[in-house]
Amino acid sequence: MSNIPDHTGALTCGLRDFFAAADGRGLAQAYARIAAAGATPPPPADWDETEYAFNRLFVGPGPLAAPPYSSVYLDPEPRLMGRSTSLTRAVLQAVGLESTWIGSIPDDHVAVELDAALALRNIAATTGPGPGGELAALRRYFVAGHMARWVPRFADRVLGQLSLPGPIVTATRKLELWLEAELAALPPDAGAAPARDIPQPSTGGDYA
Amino acid sequence: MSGWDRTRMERTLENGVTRRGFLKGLALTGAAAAAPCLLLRALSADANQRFGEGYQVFRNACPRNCYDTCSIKSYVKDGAVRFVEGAPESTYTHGGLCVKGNSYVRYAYSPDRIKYPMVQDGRGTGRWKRISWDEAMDRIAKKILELKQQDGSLLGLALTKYSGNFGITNYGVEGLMSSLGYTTRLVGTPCWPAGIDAQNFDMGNMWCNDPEDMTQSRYIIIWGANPAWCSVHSMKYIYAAREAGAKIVVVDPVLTQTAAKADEFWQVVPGSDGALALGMCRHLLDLGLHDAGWLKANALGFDAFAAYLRENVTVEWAAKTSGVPAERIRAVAEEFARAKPATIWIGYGMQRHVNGGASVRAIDALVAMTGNIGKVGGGARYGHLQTWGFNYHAMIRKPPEGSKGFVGAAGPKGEFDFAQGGAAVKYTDRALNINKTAQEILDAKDPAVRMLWVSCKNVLSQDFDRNKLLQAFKKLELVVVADHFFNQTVEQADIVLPVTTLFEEWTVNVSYWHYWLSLNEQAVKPLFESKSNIEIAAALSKRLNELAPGSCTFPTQLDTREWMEKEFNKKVYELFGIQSWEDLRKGPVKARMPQAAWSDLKFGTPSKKYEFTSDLCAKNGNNALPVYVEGRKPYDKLRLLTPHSKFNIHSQFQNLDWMMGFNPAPVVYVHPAAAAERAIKDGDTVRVFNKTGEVRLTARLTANVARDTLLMYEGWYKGLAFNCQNLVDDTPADMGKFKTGAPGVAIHDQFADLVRA
Amino acid sequence: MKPSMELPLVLFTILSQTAVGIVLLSGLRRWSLAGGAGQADRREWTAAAALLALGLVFSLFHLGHPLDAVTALKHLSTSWLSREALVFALLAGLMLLAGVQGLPRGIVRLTVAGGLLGLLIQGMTYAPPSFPAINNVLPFVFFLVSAVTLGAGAASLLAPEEARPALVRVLIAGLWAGLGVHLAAPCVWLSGGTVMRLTGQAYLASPLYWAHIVIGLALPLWVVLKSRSIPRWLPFVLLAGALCGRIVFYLETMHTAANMGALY
Amino acid sequence: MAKRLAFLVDAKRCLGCFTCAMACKNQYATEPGVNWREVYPLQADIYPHHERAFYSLACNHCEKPACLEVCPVQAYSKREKDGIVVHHQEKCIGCGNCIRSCPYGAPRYNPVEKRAEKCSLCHERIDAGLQPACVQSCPVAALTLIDLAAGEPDNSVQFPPGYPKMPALNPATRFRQAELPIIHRREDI
Repeated sequence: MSNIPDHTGALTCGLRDFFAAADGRGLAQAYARIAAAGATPPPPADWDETEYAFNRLFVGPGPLAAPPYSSVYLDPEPRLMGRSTSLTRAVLQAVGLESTWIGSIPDDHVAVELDAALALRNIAATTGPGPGGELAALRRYFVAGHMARWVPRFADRVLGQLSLPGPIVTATRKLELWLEAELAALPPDAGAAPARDIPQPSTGGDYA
Repeated sequence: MSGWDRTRMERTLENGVTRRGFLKGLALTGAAAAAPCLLLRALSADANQRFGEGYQVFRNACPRNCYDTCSIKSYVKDGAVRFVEGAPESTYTHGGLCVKGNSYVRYAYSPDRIKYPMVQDGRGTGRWKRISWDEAMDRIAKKILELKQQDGSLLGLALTKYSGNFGITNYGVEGLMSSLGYTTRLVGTPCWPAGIDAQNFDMGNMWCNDPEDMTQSRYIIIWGANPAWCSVHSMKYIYAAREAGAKIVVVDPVLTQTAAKADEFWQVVPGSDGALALGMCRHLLDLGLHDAGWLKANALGFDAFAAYLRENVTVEWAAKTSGVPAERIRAVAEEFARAKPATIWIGYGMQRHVNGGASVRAIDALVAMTGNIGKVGGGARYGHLQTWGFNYHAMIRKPPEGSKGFVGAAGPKGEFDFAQGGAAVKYTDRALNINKTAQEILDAKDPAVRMLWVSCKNVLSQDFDRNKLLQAFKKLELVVVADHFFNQTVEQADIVLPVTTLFEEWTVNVSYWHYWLSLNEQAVKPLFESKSNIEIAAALSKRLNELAPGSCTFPTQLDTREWMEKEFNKKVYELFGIQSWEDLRKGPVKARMPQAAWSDLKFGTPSKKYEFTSDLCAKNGNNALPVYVEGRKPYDKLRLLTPHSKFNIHSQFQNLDWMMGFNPAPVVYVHPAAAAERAIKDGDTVRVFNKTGEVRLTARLTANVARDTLLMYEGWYKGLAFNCQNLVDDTPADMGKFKTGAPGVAIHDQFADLVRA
Repeated sequence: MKPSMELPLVLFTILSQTAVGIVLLSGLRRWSLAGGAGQADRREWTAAAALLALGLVFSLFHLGHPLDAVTALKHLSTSWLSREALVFALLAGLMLLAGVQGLPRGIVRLTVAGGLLGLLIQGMTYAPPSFPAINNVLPFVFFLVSAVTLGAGAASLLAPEEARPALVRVLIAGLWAGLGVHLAAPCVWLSGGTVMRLTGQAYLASPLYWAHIVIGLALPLWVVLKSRSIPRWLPFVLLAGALCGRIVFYLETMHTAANMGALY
Repeated sequence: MAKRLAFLVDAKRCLGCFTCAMACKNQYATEPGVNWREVYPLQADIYPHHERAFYSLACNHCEKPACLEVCPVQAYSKREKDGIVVHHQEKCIGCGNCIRSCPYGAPRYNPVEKRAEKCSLCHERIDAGLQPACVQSCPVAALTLIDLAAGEPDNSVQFPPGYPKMPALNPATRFRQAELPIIHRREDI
C-alpha cells in the first residue's frame, strides 16, 4: 500500500476494530475490513493462535508484551491512566466527544485514538480549520505531536516479538502505514499559530 | 513544524479553562462529525464539570491482611486516583501509610492487572482467550449444575478463600457458596489459629488492648512479632512508652528491626518460647512476685499451675532449652513483674510451631500471674475481633430448597466465620483443612473435589507443599480464579475473573488489632471489566437462575454501595458512636470501648475466670495446664524461617515494579559460620533444599540469624520462580481447630540445608 | 549513581584538547618566531578549528535535549560548564579566523591565552566535590597532558618541517610528565579517604587504565625516544591511548554518593 | 525572618521501612528506578547489625548547592523564604552536570524525560501549609521537617559517619544516630 490517505476511513475503522477486538471472531471480522481497504495476505483458517498471541500482546491476563496505551510509551513511567490518558481525553473533550469506555479502559488505547483521529479528520473535512486554525492545530497536535510519538514505538514492540501470527503483523504494518499516510495528509501548513494566542494556565501548585 | 507547539498545546489541553476557551463555540462540532466512530460519543452535559481542576477526595481503607488496616484518603482527578495519603483523622494511621500502601496507585493502574474474564486452553499453556462476562458465567454455571446433577450435591465444588481482601462485603464470596447449597470449604487459617485457640482456652476469647494504650505500659515484651515491619503504625506507641521510661524487650530467633530498636534482645531457640515463659513464671513464683490477690479473685487453677512449675520447671532448664542466659531470665522476669502495667505482644510467628498454642498459653500465664490482664497498658496482646460486629449480609445466605450436603458435625469455617450458630440443620458444608489443601483435595471422596473457586487467595504461592498442590490441581476439572494480577495460581486456572481494587468498590473495613472503623468508597470506575466479588456472585446467580431457576439464592442484581450499607447495624453505630455510615465520609472513627480488654474481668471461659486449668483445652486434645510441649524434631541440618518481608503482604505488592525497584530479588540470610562451612560467600547463588522441595536464590551473610538458622522472606516476585512454600510442609500446629475449624500449621518448624549453586 | 562511559564527553574533551594543543604549540612557536605564516601553519589552525567543532558537535550528544544546547550559556556567573561552552565555542571561531586570516599576531595570542584558559575551565568543570579524587588540580593537569601530547602528535602531521624537532622534544617532555602524573595519581589516591581509595583501586584494576599507560604514554615514549622522530602512525596510537584513559576517567572515578551509608 | 527548612533524619527512630521513599513515588509518580528519596542501610563499620540502621536521604537543600552552582541553564533556584532548592525541569537540557556534581547523589536522571530531577522538598505542599509527602507518611516521626533558622535540633549532627562531609556546601539535613540494643545471643550453639 502506498501512502494514500484513507479517504473513506475504512482502514482506520478496520484497524480500530482489530485492536479493540474481544475474540477471534472480532479479529477475523476486523481483518476482513482491513483487507477491504487494501490488499492483505489471506486470513488464516484458524484464528485461535492469533487470538492467543493477541491476548499475550495486548490483553492479558499475564503482563502485556506490547501494551496498546500511549501512556506506557510517552509518560515518565509506564502506567495506565497517566498524563497521556488525560491528554487524549482532553483532545476529545475539546471537540465535544468522549470515549464510550471512559473511566474503565484508558482513553489512550490505540483503538480509541484511531477513532479520535478519524473524528478529527471528519471534523476537518466538514468544519474546516476553525476561525483561527484551532481545529487544524488540534488535529496536527494529535496526529503529529501525539500519535506519531508513540505508535511507531508500539509497532516496534509488537513486531519485535517472536513468531507472531500473520494477521497481527499485517495489522501492525498497516497501522504504521496508516500513520505515515495520516501525517502526509495533514494540511501542509497548520495556518495561523493559535498556540501563541492560547491563554496559559498559571503554573501554581495543584493544592486547593 | 510551524503553527503549533506541542508543549503549549498540552498545557492548554490540561487546563479545563483554557481548553474550553480554545475552541469556544466550535466545541460541539465533533458530535456531528463522529458518525463513523464506534468508540466515541457526544460528551455528556456535565463532563466539563467532572473534568474539574481540583482533586476529589475519597475515603478508602487498606483491606490487606495486616495489623494496621490503614485509613486512606485518595485524591482523584480526571477519574483516576492520582495519589493517596493516610487519613489524619485516625490517630492510629496518623496521616501516613506504609511502603505498601503508598504503592496503591501503581497497584491499581499497573499495566499488568487482569482486565477481562479469560479462559485458558490448557492450564499453564498461556493460551488465553478473552470471553465476555456472560460467557464466563455461563461456563461456570453449567459446570456447577453438572456437578449437582452428577454428584447429587455440590460438595464437588470447593471454595478456597483467605485474607487477600478483608473488606466486609467480600464475605459475599462465602455467601455465593452458601446460596448455591452445601459446598466444600477449605477451612481454617494458616495465620494465627493456634494462638486464637490458646487465648480462647485461657480467657474465653482473643481480645487485645487498644494498641494506642501501649504508651502507658511500663514494660513491653515483644515476643515473636516484628511490628517495625509488619505493624509500622504501632511503633510510635512503643517509642512513646520507651521515652516515658518503659523498657522494651524483644524475644525472637532473628535480630529483627524491632529488636534493633529495643533495649534488650533475646535470640531464642525457635519453638522454645513456652519453656522460656514458664522459666520466668517459675522464678516469679519462687520470689512470690505473682499477684496473689488478682489470681485469687480472677483465676482458676493457679495452684495446679504453680505445682506444675515447681515439679517440672527450673530457670536453668528454661535457659538451656531456650538459649537465653538464666541470669537474664531472672532479671527480666523480676523487672516485668515489678513494672505495672506491663504487657506482652504475642506475635503470630511464635505460634507457627507444633507447640505454638502451648507457647501462647505459657506466655498468657506469665501476663496473668503478674496481674496484668484487664489493665490499660497491660495485657497479653494477640488480636481481636471485637469491632467486627457487622451484619455479614453478603455472607449469610440461605441454601436453595432441597439442597443436599455433608452429614456430620459442623465446625467453624475459620476465625471470620460470623455465620456460625443458629438452628440445627440437616446438612452442612464439607470442611477440608486449608493448611493441607493439597492433601485434602487429593484425598476427598464421595464426591471428589472437581471444581475449585479461588478468591482473595494465591494458592500456589501461599499454600504449603507446592509440588503436592500441583498434583492436586490435576484432579480438578475446573479452576476459577478471581484476582488482580497474573500470579502463579492464575497461571494454573481455567477461567480467570478480573476483580476490582479498593478504589473501585464500596465496602467497610476494621482491624484485628486497632479499634478503628473505615469506610471504603468507590473512588473511580472499575478499570476494564473488573467486578467486585459480590457483583461476580450476582452475575453467576443470574446465569444459574436462568439455566435452572431457584438454583442459587444470591440476588441477581445488586449495588455495592447498598450492600456496604447493609453491613451496618445499630450495634455497630453505637459501638463507634455514629448516626449513620455517612458519618464515616468525614473520616474513620474509633470504637468506644475500654482501652483494656477484659477490663471488667468477666472472662469468656466456662468459669468466667482466667483459666490456668482449662478443661476445654483438655477436651480439645491438649493439656489442661499451660505446660511445656516439645518442639518438632529437626529433619534437616538447619532451621528454616519464612516470615513476612517489609515489602509485601504475602504474595501482594512485591510484584509491582516500584517495589521491585527497592527490593529486586529474594535472598536467603545465612550465618557467616554456616556459610563458611559450605564455602558460601555473600552474594553467591545457592540452592536451599529439603525433603519437600528446593529454591534457588542469592545468599546474604548476616549474624542477624543464628548459625543453625536460615531466613528467607515469603513473597511473589514478578517474573521470578521463587516460592518459599517449595520448602514448607503441611505439618500441623497443636491448636486452632476449636475456633477456626482446622489446626494451624508449623510454618517455622521447617528445616533445610543449602549448597552453592 | 550509575557511572557511564560518557562517550560524547570522552570525544569532546579529547578532540577539544587536541585542538587546543595544536594551537598552543603553534602559537608558542609563532610567539618566538618572526615572519609570516606558511600554508602548513594555516592548515594546522583550520584543522584545529575543525577538530574542536567536531568535538562540540559530539558534546551535544550527551545532552538529553541537544536542541536547547544554546541555553547552556545562561549561567556564566557560577557554572564552569557554561563558561566551558562559551570559551570553546569562541575558541573554535578564533582558530578558524586565525587560520583564514594567516595567523595575525593578536588573534594568535588571544587564542593561545584562551586555549590555556579553556583547559583550566575544563579542569574546573570536572573537579566537583562529589569526586574527591579529582576535586583538585588533577583534571586540569590530565587535560594539559592530553593537550600537549595529542597536540604535538597531531601537529606532527600538519606542521611545517622545521617545527618537527621541537615537536619531538615537546612530545617527549609531555609523555614523561603524563607517565609520571598518571602513574602517581592512583597511588596517591590509595592513601586518601575511602572514596579516593576506591577510585585508586578501580583505576589500577581497570585494563583500560593500563591500556592508556602503555598505548597512550609508555609505548609512544619508547618509540619517540628510540627514533627521535614522530612516525606518522604514532598520533593515532596516542589518540587511542588517550581515549582509553578518558573512558577510565569517566567510568572509574568514584562518586561519593556511590558509598552512602559506609565510612568516608 | 527567612526560614531554612531541612530534614531531620533520626536514625535512632528510623525503621528502614521505605515508607518515605515510596510516599515520594506515590506523590510524584516517578519512574520505576528513579527515586528522589533513597533509604541507605549503614554498613557494618558504622552500625554492626546488617540492614538494621538506615539514613533516609533525598536532597539536602544545601546552603551553597553544588547543583545550582554548576547547572549551565539555571534550572535550579534556591527559595529566599525557606532555602528550598527547587529544580525547574522544563529548563533542564539533561547535561548531567548536577548529577555528577552533587556529592549526595540527590539529582537523578530520568531516562524518559532525558532530564534531571530531584526532591524539591514538596514546595507546593509546603506553600499549601502541608508537610512534605515523605515526612507526613513516616510512621514513627523519624523523618521530620525542621527550620534551622530557629536553631539546631537537640542531639543532632550534620555529618555523621556514612554521610559525605561537605562543609563547603553546608547541607541542611541533620541527623540523630542509631542506638544499639543489649543483645543476648543464643547460648546453645
